Amino acid sequence: MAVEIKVGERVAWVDLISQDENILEIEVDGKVYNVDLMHTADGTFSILEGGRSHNIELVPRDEPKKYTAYTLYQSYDLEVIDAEARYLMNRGGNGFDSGENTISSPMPGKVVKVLVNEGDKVKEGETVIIISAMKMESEYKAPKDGIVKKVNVKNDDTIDGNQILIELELTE
Amino acid sequence: MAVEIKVGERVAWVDLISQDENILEIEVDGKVYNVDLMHTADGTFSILEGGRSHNIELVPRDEPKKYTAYTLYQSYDLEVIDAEARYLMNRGGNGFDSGENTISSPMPGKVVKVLVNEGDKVKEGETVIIISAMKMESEYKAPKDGIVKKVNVKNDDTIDGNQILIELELTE
Amino acid sequence: MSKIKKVLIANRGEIAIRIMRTCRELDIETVAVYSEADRTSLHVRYAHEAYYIGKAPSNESYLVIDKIIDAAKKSGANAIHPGYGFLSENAEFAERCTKEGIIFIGPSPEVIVKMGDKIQAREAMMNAGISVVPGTEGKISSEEEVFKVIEEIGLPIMIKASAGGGGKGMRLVQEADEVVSAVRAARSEALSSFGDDSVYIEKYITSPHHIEFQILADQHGNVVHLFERECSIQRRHQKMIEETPSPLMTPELREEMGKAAVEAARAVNYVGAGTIEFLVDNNLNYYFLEMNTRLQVEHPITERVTGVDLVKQQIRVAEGEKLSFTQNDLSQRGHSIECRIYAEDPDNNFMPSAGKVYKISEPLGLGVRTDGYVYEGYEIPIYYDPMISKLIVWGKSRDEAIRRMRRALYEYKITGVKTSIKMEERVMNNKNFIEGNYDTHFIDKNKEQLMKPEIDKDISDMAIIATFIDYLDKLDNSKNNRKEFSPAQSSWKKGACNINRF
Amino acid sequence: MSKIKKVLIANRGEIAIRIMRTCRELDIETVAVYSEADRTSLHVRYAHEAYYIGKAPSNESYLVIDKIIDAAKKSGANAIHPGYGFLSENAEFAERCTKEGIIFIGPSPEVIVKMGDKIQAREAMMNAGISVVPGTEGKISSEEEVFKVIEEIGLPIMIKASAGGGGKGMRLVQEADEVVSAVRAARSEALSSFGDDSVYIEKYITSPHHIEFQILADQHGNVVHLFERECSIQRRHQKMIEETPSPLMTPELREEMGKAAVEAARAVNYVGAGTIEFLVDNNLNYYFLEMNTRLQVEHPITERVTGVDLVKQQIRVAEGEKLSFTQNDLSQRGHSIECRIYAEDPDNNFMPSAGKVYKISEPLGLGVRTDGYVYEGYEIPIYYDPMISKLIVWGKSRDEAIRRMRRALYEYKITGVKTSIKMEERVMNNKNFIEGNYDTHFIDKNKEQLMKPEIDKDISDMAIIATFIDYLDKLDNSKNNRKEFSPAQSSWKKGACNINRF
Repeated sequence: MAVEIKVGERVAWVDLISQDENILEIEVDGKVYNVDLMHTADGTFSILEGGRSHNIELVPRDEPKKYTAYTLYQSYDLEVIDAEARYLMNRGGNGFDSGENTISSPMPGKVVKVLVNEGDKVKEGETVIIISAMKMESEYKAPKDGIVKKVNVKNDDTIDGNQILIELELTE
Repeated sequence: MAVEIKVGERVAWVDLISQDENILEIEVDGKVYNVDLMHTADGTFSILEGGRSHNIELVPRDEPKKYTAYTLYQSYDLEVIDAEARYLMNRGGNGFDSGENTISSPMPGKVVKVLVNEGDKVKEGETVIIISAMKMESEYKAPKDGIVKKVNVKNDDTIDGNQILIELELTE
Repeated sequence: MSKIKKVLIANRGEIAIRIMRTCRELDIETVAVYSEADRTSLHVRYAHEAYYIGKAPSNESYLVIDKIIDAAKKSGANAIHPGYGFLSENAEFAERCTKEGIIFIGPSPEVIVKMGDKIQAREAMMNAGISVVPGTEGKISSEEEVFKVIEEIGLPIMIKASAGGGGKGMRLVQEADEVVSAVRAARSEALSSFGDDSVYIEKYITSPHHIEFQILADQHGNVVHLFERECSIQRRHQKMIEETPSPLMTPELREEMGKAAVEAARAVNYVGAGTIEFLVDNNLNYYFLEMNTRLQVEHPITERVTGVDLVKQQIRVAEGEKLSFTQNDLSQRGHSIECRIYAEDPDNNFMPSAGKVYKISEPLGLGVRTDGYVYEGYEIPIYYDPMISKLIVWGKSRDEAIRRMRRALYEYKITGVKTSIKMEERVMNNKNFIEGNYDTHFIDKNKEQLMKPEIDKDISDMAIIATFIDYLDKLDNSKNNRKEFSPAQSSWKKGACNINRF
Repeated sequence: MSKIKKVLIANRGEIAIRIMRTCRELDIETVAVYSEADRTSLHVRYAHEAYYIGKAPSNESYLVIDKIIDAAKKSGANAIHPGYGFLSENAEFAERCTKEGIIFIGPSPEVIVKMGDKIQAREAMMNAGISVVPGTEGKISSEEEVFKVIEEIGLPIMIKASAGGGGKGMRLVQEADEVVSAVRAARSEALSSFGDDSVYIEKYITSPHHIEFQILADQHGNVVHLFERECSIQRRHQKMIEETPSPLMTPELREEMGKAAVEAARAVNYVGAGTIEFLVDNNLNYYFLEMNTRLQVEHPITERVTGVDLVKQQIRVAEGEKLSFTQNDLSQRGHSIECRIYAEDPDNNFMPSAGKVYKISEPLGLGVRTDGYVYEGYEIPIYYDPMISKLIVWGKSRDEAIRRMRRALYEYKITGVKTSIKMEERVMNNKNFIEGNYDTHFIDKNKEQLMKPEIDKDISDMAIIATFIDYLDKLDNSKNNRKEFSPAQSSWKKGACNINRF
């Protein structure tokens, strides 16, 4: 069964050609690999390919079919795009936030100061809220010109990661 | 619900009196403990009792209701004796090996040499089989006088842990 | 002389565990305190005793003097070690300990007050004949004063908050017409950050090196220094990588600065472990910057080259013992480097990255030490510092130490959160760093090479294969109609449910 | 001089990883070989490349010269490091490497042959003027000869196999009437163990200390020693705990024995890292015992006090480089102790304990090094040595090192298999050990104190509580009718199914 897998900007086409226990023949973007792949008890994929020893640790991200892969040299964000994922994407935006009309924090923290009120006009790049996490304050700015539609938090609120803090109505 | 728990030669009577989230009131052999008990993400029981900080790691053994508990100072073998266990014990020997008429190896290894044949008379303390594991040879001896009833392995066999190697018929 | 028998550590994280380790070696019992966010933290589990002291925010727990004193009394601890941060440089806390008959492992409240105020500290050093960065001798009271100073010392200058720290209330002035707005901005930031709008002026050193000297002083007037630490690799005005000896140092300068550091400590009757921070310019002029009246984060590199356990010395000094060695007994052997491991994203402006730690592989073997506190499955709290570990290596030479650090960073894996590990590996491969050619602007100046490299196609193919197999495996698990791969090891451990089948 | 670019490590376990660590620091690529039992072993994962060489038993894999040479050729490795054990003292292997144009990181085949035969080695040392344990100068050919020797050197004597090692083919004779049966028994055991029934006789030293000297020699005739290691704490004739400096040693004796060790190496034109083992009696008489022509298990304690990376030196010497230091450049700083962590049960006659490792907590922090290879969930194979890790500590003094070892052993937890950790902690608390008052009979003589202590009632109550809660939790899980405890951390990690609910 072939699927596409996205790594950064690249979308690779992958297929399993054959399998004999832990010896796999796999095609990636037309290149055929013969790999000896074991998932060790401490959760690492040990892959031997042409004698080379690779260690890859996969950490699932919050959304299904999304992973971060840690090799010993670098980390990669990967996403499996199968029929289901393509269907959802084609339906358009459903559950996928464009990010242009909301301000959210990527990590849990605390609201230091909300700088705008509902109904305020804001300019692209204007700081609308200050969030503190791990002893560091970060300023969050409006992504585009617009009007503040909703403010979901107030000063000193504790917030979760990826929570929508402020919603905008964009002005063209 | 009260049960008995065996630690070495001691059999302790245990009961849960009350619980408020991770704060427990537990009675052990008539002594009442108020403990703050958390099972941390790396699998350790962290118990705070009267300010003292205890760390206990429970490793389940092969048989159900049997554990080895590792504290930072020592390890203990424990066994829960509940109604079911008592019932099985009272039925007598069922599934419980007295150990007196069998020879088994506590760990995996390889048979170096079987020194007896079926029908042979053996004396208590006589070496009947030699097992090798981790570069070391161990001699296993007859626990009592008897006649060899069955030899389940032959030279060079690979054996599992707790496998019965030789069975005896004891002579009174 | 009062023997210390039980120590309360008024701190958390790696430094709490670091201190407890030495206490265990000295057969001293340890008492942990913990906030609501830290019930399952490792320092609670490592200690002999542990007491709850309040809600997660530090001003409701680790900064509340009453609660800490209460815990000390409840446990019968006869000494308190403050670690670094939190109450470690709080004179009121030190005073309170003394009043309650508890030994405070640190200097006297008077010294903490004096060295905590930058202007007072500057004056004390000038009186002791130690050079300070040219500038105003006290806080400035008018803009005219600023222009007068500029006439004397020239531009650029730095405006600094008197009560400041951590880069707050600081403004760089390159041109004369920026003075007025810069002073106002610095004052207002100082007021809101520290409740005090006093500012002063220093000459701005264009290519500054941050070099500090470790000091040890007993209650009997003996003071030694344990050589320097080079701390110029910084991001966001916070240290990131430290090493000793400093590649900038000469034996003559070391002796001179070491003597100055000892003089500085003597000038304020210092007792305990402390650090004199200097700025050094490219012409090897050095200026007193500030004194830290506590243990430093980076103390392990000094321990490694001198062989002295600094926490042990702090305890012995607090008990009233004399130092067991003189300056002549001390020497630096080999080279030591520390990389601070932060839970943050170096490729996104060093933004902190809290969350759950998935898996840790510690670097081990020859010449490697780690001081950390997080464990697998641990949720890093958002309330405290993002530093989760320190990696310290030693080598016979600087070259060997850099190679060893590279190897250790290669072995060090912490997944689940973003960390500074890979970026620090790039520092160890940076030509300027390898040549010892760097100042506090290193990260800015070498931005390009320190950024995340391009994706390697062959390795990413392997990541794609692993992802694909995990995906197929989960798919089949839910369909339950495909022959399983034979497991390498049985599946009692991680993900006993379904992720461990290959 | 031929630069080493890629090294095949003809070994497994901790020593393979130890060697690879230094190779990484030197930018040398590493090649692992593995048997069927080792596909998921850490040395396979640590290496740049890995090749399969056969079934699990070592005589079908790690001992098969052809397969290892094949892997070296396939990978293009231009050098082989044999580690210790397996083929490390196999002259045929060393010779074959040379023939195939692969650098063997070790001495010449001739030296391996000479020092591998105890009688030849003894003769070589006597010719070099180094004292050996009094006894026969070669193998004995008749019982009369034995009685003649006894007349000269007195009883007790030890009968030893010429090809022996590991305690096999050895018999102690205390009384004259035991001679005949002892010689026969030793001969027959020697024949079945080594295929050679030659035996020889040595005087038996009643309170012997096993002290060895580390040697380094280059290809240009430079030889240095790196001081002694005290290895008298043994069980089943195998070392368990080593330290340096030896508590028995005096500066004069050190100098004398060091010189003898260098002479011994010179006498056989030794090249590389090697070890001269001596027996020392209570009167500080020392006798040559044997020479090991390879890296020793306990080499890290020497690395720690001298600051020299011995594997790096082996590689540089094999490349043809001159030693970069002389005897005068070397010194011992502080004190280092190693505890070998065996998967075995010290309370049951040190019976090996294979099986699955459940969880590992590594000791970390100041002055601690571990060299191990097992990881959580790893199934320790039954085919190889039960040593799973080495814990090495350093302290400024012997007292500090012992205290640190105690602390590190306290922190070290390996569950799922039985280990020697707790027993070694008891050694660190043993009065005789602390006083440095021990010989090779230490474990026998101190049996009582080293045995598992009585169960502590208060702590065992806590173990009972944990067990009880786990039992209740599982019970309720199966009944599914009880309110869950609030989890400390969510349950994605260990035992995601049901064991992680508290």
